[in-house]
Amino acid sequence: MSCANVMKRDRTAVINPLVTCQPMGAMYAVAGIRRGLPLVHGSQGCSTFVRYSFSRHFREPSEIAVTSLHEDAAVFGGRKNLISGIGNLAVRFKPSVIGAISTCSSEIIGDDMEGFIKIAKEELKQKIGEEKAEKIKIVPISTPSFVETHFKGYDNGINALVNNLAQDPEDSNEKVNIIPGIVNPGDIREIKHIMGLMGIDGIILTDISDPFDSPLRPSTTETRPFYPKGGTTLEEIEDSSNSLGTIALCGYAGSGALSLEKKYEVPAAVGPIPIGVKNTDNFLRNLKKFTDTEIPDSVLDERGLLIDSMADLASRYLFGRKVAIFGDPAISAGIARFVCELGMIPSVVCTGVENPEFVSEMKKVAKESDEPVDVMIGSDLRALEVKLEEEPVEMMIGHSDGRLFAKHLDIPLVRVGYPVYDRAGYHRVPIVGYNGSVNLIDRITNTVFDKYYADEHWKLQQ
Amino acid sequence: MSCANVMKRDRTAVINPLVTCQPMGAMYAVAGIRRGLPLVHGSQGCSTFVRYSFSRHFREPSEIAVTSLHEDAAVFGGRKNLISGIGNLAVRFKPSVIGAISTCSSEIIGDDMEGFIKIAKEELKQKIGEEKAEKIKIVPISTPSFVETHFKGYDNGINALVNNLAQDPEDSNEKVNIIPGIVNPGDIREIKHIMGLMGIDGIILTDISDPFDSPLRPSTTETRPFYPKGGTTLEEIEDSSNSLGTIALCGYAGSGALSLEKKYEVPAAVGPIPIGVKNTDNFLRNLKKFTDTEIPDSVLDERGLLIDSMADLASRYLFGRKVAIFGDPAISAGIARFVCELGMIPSVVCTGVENPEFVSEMKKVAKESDEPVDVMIGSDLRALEVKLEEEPVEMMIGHSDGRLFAKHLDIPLVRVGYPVYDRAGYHRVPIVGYNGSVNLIDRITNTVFDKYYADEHWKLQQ
Amino acid sequence: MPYELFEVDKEIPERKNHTYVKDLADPTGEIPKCNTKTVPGCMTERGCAFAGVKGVITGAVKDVVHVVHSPVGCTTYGCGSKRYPTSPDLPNGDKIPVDQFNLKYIMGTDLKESDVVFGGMKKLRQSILEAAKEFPFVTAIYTYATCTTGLIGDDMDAVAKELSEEIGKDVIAFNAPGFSGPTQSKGHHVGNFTLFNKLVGTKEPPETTPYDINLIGEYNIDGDLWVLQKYFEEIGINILSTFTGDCSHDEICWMHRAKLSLVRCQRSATYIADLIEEKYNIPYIKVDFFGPKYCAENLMAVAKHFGLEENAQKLIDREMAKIQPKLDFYREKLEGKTLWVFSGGPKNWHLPEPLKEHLGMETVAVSTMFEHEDGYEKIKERVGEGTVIVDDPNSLELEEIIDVYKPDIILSGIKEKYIAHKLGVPCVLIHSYENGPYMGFEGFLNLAQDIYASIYNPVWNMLEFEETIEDEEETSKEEVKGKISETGTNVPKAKEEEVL
Amino acid sequence: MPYELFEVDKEIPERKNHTYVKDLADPTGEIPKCNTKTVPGCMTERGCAFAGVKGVITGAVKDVVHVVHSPVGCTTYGCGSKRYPTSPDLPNGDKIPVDQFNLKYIMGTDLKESDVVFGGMKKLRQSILEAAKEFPFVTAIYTYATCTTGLIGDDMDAVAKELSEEIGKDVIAFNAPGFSGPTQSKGHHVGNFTLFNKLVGTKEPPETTPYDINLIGEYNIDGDLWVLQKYFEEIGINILSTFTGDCSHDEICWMHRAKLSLVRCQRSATYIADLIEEKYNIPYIKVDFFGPKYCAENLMAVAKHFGLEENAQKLIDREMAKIQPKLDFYREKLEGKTLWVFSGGPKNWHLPEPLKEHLGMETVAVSTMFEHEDGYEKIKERVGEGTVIVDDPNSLELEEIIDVYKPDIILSGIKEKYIAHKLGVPCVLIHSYENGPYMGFEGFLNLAQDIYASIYNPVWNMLEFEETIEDEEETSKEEVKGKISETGTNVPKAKEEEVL
Repeated sequence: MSCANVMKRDRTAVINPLVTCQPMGAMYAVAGIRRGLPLVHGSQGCSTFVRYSFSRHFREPSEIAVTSLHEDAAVFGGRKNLISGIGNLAVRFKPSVIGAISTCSSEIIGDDMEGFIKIAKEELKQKIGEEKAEKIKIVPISTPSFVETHFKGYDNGINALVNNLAQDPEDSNEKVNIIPGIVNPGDIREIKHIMGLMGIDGIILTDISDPFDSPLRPSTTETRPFYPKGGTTLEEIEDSSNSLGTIALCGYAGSGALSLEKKYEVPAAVGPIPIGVKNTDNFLRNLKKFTDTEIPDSVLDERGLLIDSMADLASRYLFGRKVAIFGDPAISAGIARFVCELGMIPSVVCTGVENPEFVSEMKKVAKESDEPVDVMIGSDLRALEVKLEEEPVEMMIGHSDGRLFAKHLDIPLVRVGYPVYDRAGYHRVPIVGYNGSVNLIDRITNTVFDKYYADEHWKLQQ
Repeated sequence: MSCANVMKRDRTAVINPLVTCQPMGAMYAVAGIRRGLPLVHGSQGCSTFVRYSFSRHFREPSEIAVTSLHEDAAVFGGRKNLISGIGNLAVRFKPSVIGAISTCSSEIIGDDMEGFIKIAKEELKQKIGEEKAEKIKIVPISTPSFVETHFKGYDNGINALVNNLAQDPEDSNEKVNIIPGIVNPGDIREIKHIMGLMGIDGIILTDISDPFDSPLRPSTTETRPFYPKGGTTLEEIEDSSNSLGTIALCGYAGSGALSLEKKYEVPAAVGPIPIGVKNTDNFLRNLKKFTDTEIPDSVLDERGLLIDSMADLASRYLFGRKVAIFGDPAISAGIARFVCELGMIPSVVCTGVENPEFVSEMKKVAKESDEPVDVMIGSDLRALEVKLEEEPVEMMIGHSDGRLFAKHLDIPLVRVGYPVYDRAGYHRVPIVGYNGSVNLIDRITNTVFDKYYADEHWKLQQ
Repeated sequence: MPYELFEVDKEIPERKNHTYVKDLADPTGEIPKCNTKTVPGCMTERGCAFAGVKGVITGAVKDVVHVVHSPVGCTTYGCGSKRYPTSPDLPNGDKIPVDQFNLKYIMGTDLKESDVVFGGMKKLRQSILEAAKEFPFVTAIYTYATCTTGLIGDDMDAVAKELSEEIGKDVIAFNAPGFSGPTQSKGHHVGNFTLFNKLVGTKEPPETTPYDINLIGEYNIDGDLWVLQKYFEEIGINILSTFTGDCSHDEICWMHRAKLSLVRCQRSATYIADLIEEKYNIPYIKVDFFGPKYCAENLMAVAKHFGLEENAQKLIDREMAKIQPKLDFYREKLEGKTLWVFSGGPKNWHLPEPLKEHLGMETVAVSTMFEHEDGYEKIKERVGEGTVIVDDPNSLELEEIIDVYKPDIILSGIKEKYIAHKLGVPCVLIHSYENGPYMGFEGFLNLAQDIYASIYNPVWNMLEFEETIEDEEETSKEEVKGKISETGTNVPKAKEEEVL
Repeated sequence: MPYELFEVDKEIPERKNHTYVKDLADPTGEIPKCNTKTVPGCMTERGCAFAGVKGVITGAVKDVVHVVHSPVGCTTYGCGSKRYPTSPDLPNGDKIPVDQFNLKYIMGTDLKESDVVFGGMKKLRQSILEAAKEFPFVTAIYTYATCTTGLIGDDMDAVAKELSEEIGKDVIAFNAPGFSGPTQSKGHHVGNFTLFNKLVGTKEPPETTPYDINLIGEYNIDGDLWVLQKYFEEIGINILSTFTGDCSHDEICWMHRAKLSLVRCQRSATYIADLIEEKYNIPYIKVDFFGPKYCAENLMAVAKHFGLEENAQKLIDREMAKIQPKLDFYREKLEGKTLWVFSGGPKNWHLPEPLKEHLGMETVAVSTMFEHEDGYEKIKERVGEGTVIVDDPNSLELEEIIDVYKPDIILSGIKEKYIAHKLGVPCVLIHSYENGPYMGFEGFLNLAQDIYASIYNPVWNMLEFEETIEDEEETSKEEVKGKISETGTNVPKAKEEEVL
């Protein structure tokens, strides 16, 4: 048993941030809706940078609209931009949901988004008739860029969707809501796979798995406008108030779950993300609690395959190796716990956020570690680099933005999470659930093989 | 369109073989039976080397019995050893099937395996009663080590099982038999996944997927004797004569399929292994032909994800790169065709066998290649090394036995097939089907990234 | 009727003026409306002014650290994602101690709510001081306004001026908040003027030659600059300063000492050439090195200026001979294929002619994110009859252009690439390239190779599952027969027959 | 009742004599029956004689090429899968041009049906010639009989002799076909005698010293030899020849020039020490370097032979001091843990005492694949009362031993490792090690570390899904409270509180 040394960045400036600003998270949330469109109320960079970032990570199109604020809006407000933006988008794209997402500009200008949206709705009714207009939901999402990070933006996005769209409860739908957090398509599919084996229907709030990983099949591709396959339907979000419970996989993404609990008595469970054995066990217990479903052998056999891999690989190749983990707080904490389960030491866990859920998760993890854990909060990649120059580790686990740091430090980088743009297919391979944890142990072990056994290759002969 | 230059090894001696002898293939075949036990009629090395080889590849136990032939048997024959071996094994292990596998020794000594087995069966009846004895099937498998290779041994094994165990046909079972060949657990699972999406039940002849990748769950593990989970049941093999058709995935493993066709009019389709788009399309057409089942959207969407990956990755990172492929003839030919589909050039394809199916498959592949393909048959790793020293390629694709050659040549090695013992989890990740092909393109592309973009990392920023 | 309204634009008829179909009979003035604000709610491909200055102009400078005065997002997005490689060499012979320093680090003031309320000047000051401390080897510090700081009105110039003195290094503020101007082009403009006003003429080069040039508007995308540099060196021309590919801060300071300026990207950097000509009487010529023909012509034009035609001719002849066989191969493969160029600006007029001239490809559509009138004039000149010219196309128009003009390939950016793929059309990245460099003689081969690999990617013939095919086995056996070499290269005939 | 029949063996009662439970009251002669043939149909863990000679004895020689006279299988399986690393250095100062040559290549005659019928001599001859041509830098060529060639009766010695002269290098035939003898031990025997008869005394070393030893039966598994070599060098003892770890062919030829032989693995290599003593009057001592105590005692014994006790004592004191803190740590973790050693042979008696002495571990079961009577006597001496000693246990017995003796860990081979895991018991590879070397002072720490890591692998506490657990959140919050450091090392208290 060991302790967590919590340390904050000791600089004013951020150098190579591990986070971005709120709007990105809200765009991510809205992108998971079937025919859902994010409309960023801000400058063009606010949509373009994010589209660019999504596209290079997923290698997929990412359709995000913007109200194109300019100097005139800075002076006179963005009312005209938002109202005409909504109108144009609604009429030309016929979406199910428009998520109107604020930015630093629109928040500073002080635009009354809710008021503007009402007007836009009225105008829309005039233009296309009440019935059609009613079908297009417009949800305001407040995501001031200068408050917290994109994780909060995601949380705000999901919360706004649930608060604006969930209907008054009717009969139970016997489903469980899942709020995935900013995870990958493969992760969401793995969660659905587990629920499928348990015979539980889920409502994913929201489901980017198909929209951000969709087949190339021109014969079935929806065009004019292009919409990717899949995503959570509006009806599902409306129905989320009738579910047996809500599980938010990531500690930072619980607001929607808590809203459903408070407003509609849908019980909530928030985090930890099911990475590794104990966290996935915990996830299953939550599913069981909400649905009163026994854990089937098929799931326990998948668990047994993970256990088998850990028995075969961990003590021999991984035990005692020091790891630095960085990036997403939920994923980092989950991986930190998993590496403890592997007998490794999460010497440094570094994230750009300061939220208390993360700190408390990391304290729990530290207790399970054999050696002290340095928990860097509100931190950045440069701080991590300086730290690792002084106290090297044998492996870094995090996203692609750490690649040049890992290269400089000559520490191998196991890529996980978002963004990973310098490798192929990572968005498709889950790291959650028992199967995802097997993938993770393989990725970690193979990195050790590649880096540390190259010269003593005979040690791998058996 | 290009041509295949077929070239044989120009040495008498073999240097670092790409194959092993027949018995290993038969052991592999028998290991895929639920409570099936291989009994090698030979020296202890004949079982021990193979157990060692299986264990280091799968990181799993591998239970193979041996009759322990020694000098006395060389002089007086192995009759006593085989009969008592069968007896001990049957009584102590209560197997469903014993596959009695010959070796060079027992073949040279001239043991009458079929005759001995009859006697052993009689003795067994005496010992445990007729009813119990009848439940234990004993199948003689002739696998002289000095004829062909382990691929033939696998083919002989499956053929012997089918010929000895399949019952006279009754009503159709509406199933499709699959003979996987020497592929990995992940590959068989992917085949079952595809058939599951199509709603087709399969009989896998035989199914090593669970036996060689089984959960660590002491509470459910069968002990005294230990048997791994899963495997094809005896009843399924008996029922294989009632199936709608048999697909042998690998060109070298068609004898069992042809026997079922000849004896019981179960139509057969042999190869090519479903790696890449066209070969998997072909596999689906075979399934469709046998079952009259439409290909569902779920499968076509998985196809679309493969197509999407190919569109996104191939022309930019892979096009025109030269590859050397070695190892299993079916897998090598399948991968060769796939790399052509990726716009790469399978400059050299090298295998230890000389079977005509492989040569004819490679001629077809060569036609689809932009440049000439050197097809090395009856060859070995040393010949490949010499070839690649003269005409380098950018990537090698094959199993772990090539690792030191790849290292010497400074050519990155993409590991596939059997054996892979210097990386973790490779037995679990499929390379067949559309999903397996996605894994393969990821593995290939990430190897290119790692090797060829390290110094120009900015090219991967988007 | 040179202007057309896309079907998808019937609800936003103002888009009609942005869409012009080239008609040889038209007067020159007829071009798409451009450099105006995007219709709100469009999926525009445009970025913001901050992206224009940091992403395009200053991000290529190798020895400065950038402090973005913003909430965390702009800093994150501002991190070196353009493909601007740099060498570590500085004009004074030193080396930067960090590999690709310009791509690796970014700093930001990480503004929070209280800063928005009380102002961010203190944080900016502190952050710049930290920048100087963290990276003591940098030559200068550049700092950037963003939407937030533009709106709260921080006086960045004052801070920059004060700290320049305190630190003893240039601290330069760039005032191009994201909302300024209709496109990133505004950022180019601000970048040019700021660098000129603050730097040019403030330092002297270690040495000069009679053959010194400024290479302006060349950012070394994927190594483009290094291709040109090699040519100029061979011809005998010395690049005194680049603006700004692989350049050092000091090079910009002594641009006034060149004998001639060349302007490569004429959209983003003619401004500074004009300013230098005006103030220092240094003439400039506009150059184009895309495609062998333009490359040869323009090298010759520059050489002529210095009386070095003979050297240039030698180089051109050699390089042309070197690339010709491959060029012939690609031409054979690509003749008659149609394309759509959707670039930031100038590549719309750089590319159609060489692709026609050398590869026989037909440009059926061109479009830009941020071109101005002068650029569209050039574009119009260089495309053929019937080519559609679209200013700032949005996603729906993109789909319609594909449907109507059916290009065999699209040259565009990453935001467009994957939707093109989904519609079954290959796409080559033209802002940052696939496998560049694309400039110069060998660069054009790279472009041709990428276009060839994309169009001939076998995947396009396998897009859909075919329920039935002709008996593959039979067909192939027949066809193969003639193709198989009768004897393998290394195998005696007897042996081979044994196997077949 | 020192002999016990396992429950799983009731159908093969002949196994009773192979299973002995140590009883201090027993006479010494009471040991398990051993070195006899395995009951057919058992899942024995034993290998064959070919594995014994090539896999154990000759595969470690660094500068010879091996030609296996067999169908393809034995050649494939014979390829360097033992962990016998080698350095490239040869006694004459040359270097082998291939990294780990002994692990990389294997050759075989690839016998086919017609060879079985007509004999394989021609192929053998041709293959050896090809070996000489393919690897011209090797010092010698070793060739091996296998079941097939043993049965068809090829006269390999004749071929070897003929080709030795033709090639001008030693060609040595090893006649240990797989079926010969009950275990791989037969192969060790053949290897010893063949190498002695054919090589020892045939060459002279470049130089000799008064401190020359043969280190016999040390194969450099995972670098074991290199650990010992360092010790001997420091003490002032010169290893003239090793048999056969990281050794060159020539070293074996001049083993007769040593002043003393040490026998490390006394199962596989005492034969040659005896032969050398007999013929050349070179005494030998049996040595044991597993565990600090044995290592110290045996280093001292060897040093004493040469009058170098002082050097040895210095080394021992230093090394013991170096490892003590870690040893204490592991002892604290491992005291009282029980183990089962299932080795090829000697590790059954090498390991129990040091594991008891230094780590406080209890050996509850030992077993070997191929030990002989002399070995079992030593084993019996060194294990405690009640320890079960099993000769050649098979898979079912393995399960029963786990059930009955409940070891906390098993030290065995890869064939046993994964079944142990399936039954929930950790297992450390002891033939080839996990993370060796295991010999000597620091090697014992490696072994302790691997045992520790295996027993304390957190996975063993998570084997089964728990339907309910105590409220994890609550518990942990409580527990954590006291553990969290009140102030992070790098952060002022105020800052941290802000976050909590």
